[in-house]
Amino acid sequence: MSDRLIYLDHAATTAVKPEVFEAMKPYFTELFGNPSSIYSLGRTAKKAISEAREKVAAALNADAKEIFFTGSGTEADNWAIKGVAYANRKKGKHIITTAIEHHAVLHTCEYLEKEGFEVTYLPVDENGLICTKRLEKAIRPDTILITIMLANNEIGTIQPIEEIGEIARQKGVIFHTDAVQAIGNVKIDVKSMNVDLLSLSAHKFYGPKGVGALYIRKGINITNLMHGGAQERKRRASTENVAGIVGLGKAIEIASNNIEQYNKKLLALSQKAIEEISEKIPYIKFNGHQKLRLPGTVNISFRFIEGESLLLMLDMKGILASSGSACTSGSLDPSHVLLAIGLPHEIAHGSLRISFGEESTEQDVSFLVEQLSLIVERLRGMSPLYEDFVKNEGRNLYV
Amino acid sequence: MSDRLIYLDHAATTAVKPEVFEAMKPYFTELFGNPSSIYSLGRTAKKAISEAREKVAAALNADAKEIFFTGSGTEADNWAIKGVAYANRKKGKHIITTAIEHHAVLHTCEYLEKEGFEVTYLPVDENGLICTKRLEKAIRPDTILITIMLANNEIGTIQPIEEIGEIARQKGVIFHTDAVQAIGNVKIDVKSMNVDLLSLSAHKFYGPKGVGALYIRKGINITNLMHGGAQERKRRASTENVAGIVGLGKAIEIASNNIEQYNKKLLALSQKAIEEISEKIPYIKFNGHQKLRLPGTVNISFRFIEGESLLLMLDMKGILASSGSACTSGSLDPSHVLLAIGLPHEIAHGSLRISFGEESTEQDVSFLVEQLSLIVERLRGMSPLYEDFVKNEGRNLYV
Amino acid sequence: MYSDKVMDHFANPRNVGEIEGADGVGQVGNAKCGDIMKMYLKIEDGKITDAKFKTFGCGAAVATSSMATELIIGKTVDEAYKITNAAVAEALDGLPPAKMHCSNLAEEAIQAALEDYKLKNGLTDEADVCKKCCKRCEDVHDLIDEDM
Amino acid sequence: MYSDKVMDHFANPRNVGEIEGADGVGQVGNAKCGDIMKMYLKIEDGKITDAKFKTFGCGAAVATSSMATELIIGKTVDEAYKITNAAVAEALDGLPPAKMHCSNLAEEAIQAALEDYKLKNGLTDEADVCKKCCKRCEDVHDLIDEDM
Ligand SMILES: Cc1ncc(COP(=O)(O)O)c(C=O)c1O
Ligand SMILES: Cc1ncc(COP(=O)(O)O)c(C=O)c1O
Repeated sequence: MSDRLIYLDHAATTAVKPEVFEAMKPYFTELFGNPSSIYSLGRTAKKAISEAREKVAAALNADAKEIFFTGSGTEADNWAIKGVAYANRKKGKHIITTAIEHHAVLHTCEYLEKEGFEVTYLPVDENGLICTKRLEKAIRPDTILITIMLANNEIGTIQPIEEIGEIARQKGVIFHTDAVQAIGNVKIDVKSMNVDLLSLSAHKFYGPKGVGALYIRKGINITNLMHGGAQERKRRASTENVAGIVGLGKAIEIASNNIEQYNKKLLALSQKAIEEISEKIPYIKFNGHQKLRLPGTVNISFRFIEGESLLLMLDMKGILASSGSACTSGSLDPSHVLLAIGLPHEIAHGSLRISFGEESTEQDVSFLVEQLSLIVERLRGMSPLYEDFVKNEGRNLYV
Repeated sequence: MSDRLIYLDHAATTAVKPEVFEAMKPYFTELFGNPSSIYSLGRTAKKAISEAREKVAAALNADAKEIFFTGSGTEADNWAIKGVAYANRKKGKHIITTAIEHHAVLHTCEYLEKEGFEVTYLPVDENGLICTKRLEKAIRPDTILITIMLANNEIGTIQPIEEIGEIARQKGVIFHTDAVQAIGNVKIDVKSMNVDLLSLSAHKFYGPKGVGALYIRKGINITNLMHGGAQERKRRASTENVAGIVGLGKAIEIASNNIEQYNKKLLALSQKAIEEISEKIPYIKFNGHQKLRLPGTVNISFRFIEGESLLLMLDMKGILASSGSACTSGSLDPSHVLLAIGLPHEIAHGSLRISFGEESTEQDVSFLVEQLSLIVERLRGMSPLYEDFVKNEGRNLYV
Repeated sequence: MYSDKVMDHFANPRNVGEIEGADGVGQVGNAKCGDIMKMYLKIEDGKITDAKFKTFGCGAAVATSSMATELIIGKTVDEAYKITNAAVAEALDGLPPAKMHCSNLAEEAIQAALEDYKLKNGLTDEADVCKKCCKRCEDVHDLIDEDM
Repeated sequence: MYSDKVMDHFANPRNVGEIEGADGVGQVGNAKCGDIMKMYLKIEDGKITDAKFKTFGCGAAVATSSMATELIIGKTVDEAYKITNAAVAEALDGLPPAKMHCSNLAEEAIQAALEDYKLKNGLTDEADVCKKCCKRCEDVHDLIDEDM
């Protein structure tokens, strides 16, 4: 057993970096002023927010006036989608998204369907990519919004965002992208990507939980989600989470300065993991696009076993990862993403997502592969499905 | 000049207490797990949230299953009002509120008016109290929600919540109260107060900014505001702000344990301030109810001078307070609350809110009064209104 | 989320395996739902002398399987029939609300194996064989996420 | 939010007060809007030899009043007429966007005092007297909260 935790779930959340925490610290007990207050203590807080806004803008190649802080990535997604839908409903009621969006997008779209909007859920291919031709065809005269995620949180597949943005721009449709998983991992440029709105969440790139941001391109017509005080240029009411916003700013700054190196590091670890797992463990399938993929995310289906059991056994060895099994998704079905790329239920249940980060090492990969092969073997030994498979060897049970 | 800052703006926000910060600290860099993760690190975070929830429930005399964490007091207000409105719109489209609510409530109601709801804004008397008879009369067969704040943030007036709750209950109308200013200052019991929904925000009682909670009585019909993941029993999506929630829990626990003593302390300071200011400064008016009032909030109008100037001069002496002047409210008009209690614009512009807290002392009061009388005198010396007044002595310019 | 006892039975499941020439074999659940439990019984003179299982499923599914085998070994067929899902869950010091269906699975697996035994021994008609197993997926719905 | 220069003129305003027997007096703004500026001018041979003000208003209103008096003392009436709000704001190293209207007020107060001087000296008709002052309240609207 390892003497430390091997955290391989960076796509779920990340630890706040010490430098980020240091930057946040003064804003809890000392520089605690309300940014709306006109006295010194308030102005200090306001200035801290402005600086964080500049940092986010720099990371996205946006203008600071186009950045609005929110209470989470989910809030940014809800705001973007509902805000554009309600502001533009006189123009049309049609929204286009994909089948593999995060629930923050999917459930928001489903809610809007109940409110009278129509939503097209684009399918994806076995690698998780949408077809841009299909997107073009799906656009109707009454289409008011296209919302397609930049990188998928389960399988890591990266969509052709620039092309999508180009299509949207040509057709005069507003384009939102959920970049919650992408920020910090891949370079973002809202201008070259033709993006109108973009969501992000600090806790995915070593910032704190409970703070996100929405980029809203100047001129985009969007109603408010949060009504109240005049904060965020009257676009998002609530006394600002100053410490959180400062943390977000610091975290995105560090991430941007370091992104190429970080990307390379993660890719090397993923490659090593993929190679060694392929070598050691039979009856598996790697999910997600081979190349157009987040560098640190590896999603694997292990036939004959169930994901939660796998996670628990890894946890007992100090390895923390995540799964698309129903048991861990808080829903009845296994991951909608894995189903959307065409996996049968029973295979989707046996999926594992490992996502590398900052402190991951090659040793971690070796230890993971070693433990994983033992655990998979053990669970298969207990599996009635594996028993059947061995008895009927050669017959594929799942097709 | 004082050698330290005298913070008299606790109604705007409070510093995170050291004990609260200590409680939060581990959840940034060490215990950073995502509460939805099934491994140890995730379960630790989930447990921390459960414990915080228990603390909030205990403070309100509610059940833990009735507490839902949000990203702010504003979000709690938006959720309560929009959530009840949308969930019950088939029953009716009428909402009752007051003219002196916080903007988080008022602007939400105004938004709903645009969406086809009808809103009655109950007036208040010169002390800021609504008339319960008038409330009863305002209730229509299609009234679906009454939302009336517990304590006002500017003048501190406390409404007869139990009676309002009783009326609402009898008429079968859902009752929400914005208790953002009340929590930590006065004792709350959602059961004896007949409250169905209650909003709170941590940063008003020495917790962190950017985290709040909504109490939703079991059985209340309310739609979600934030769609997405399965967090908060599928009622409020977003990766939880674990550190913030832990801070909220710790802060409300401390506040509840200490509430009577704290209340008494604040009241003594307010009384002293009121007496000494009355004695030393002429042409003033205290706003808000004399007795039914938050213990630590004192709101004063100084004739002939403008609030922002007053605040800036206090700030130069190290005294931090707040004003209802248009210049500081981010809007064109002076405080809607001061106008609602009948103050003419010119008097409302010259208002000052001081709000005492934890670290306030009698010395602070003495220093405040001393500086205040000098500053008011100085500003009046520069005021053309005062010049006119003196020249026309005896004629009241404002009635 | 799991009790220590659940984790113990998950980490060190008792009676995993197959029984060659078992007197009763029952399999419930389906791969689509994410859990399958297969129960092998050795029955002598109306008494369960051995039980083994194989399970594809979550931690609770494995633990309840393990506990179920422990509970029935040494019991008569009639006693074993009376073992409820609640009894299995209780023996494990409880299960999270969202996982209660897994104890259902254990009860069903025992009964399926017992039915198989009866059928093989002419003690029942095929018609009687338990057919509950397919509804389980939906049963879960209401319970999920009640433990926050 | 305010520049050091604004804060200096606010904390130590120049030329506060009244001028007994002033040659021109102008008052603009109104109490309802939250600011009033009253300007007293001493004018000799078409040249402003002294200026004093009284202001009811925010920090920017006080600072612009103070700066305005400094700018016009020593100027001729014609030169003083040409002093724009932008010039006052610039002399203060800028004002927050939401406060630009306060420099309007200064320009208007100067002009009102100059009109009064002209009127008293038969250099103009009453009809010409500046009547801008009442619209100010609404002018502010678009600018507020642009500085975040
Ligand atoms: C792609 C994606 N979108 C949205 C979210 C929601 O972000 P948050 O949990 O911060 O609200 C997440 C992560 O949880 C995500 O991975
Ligand atoms: C009465 C009242 N309601 C709501 C709010 C909004 O709370 P928050 O700023 O935390 O969103 C506040 C304070 O800002 C308040 O005083």
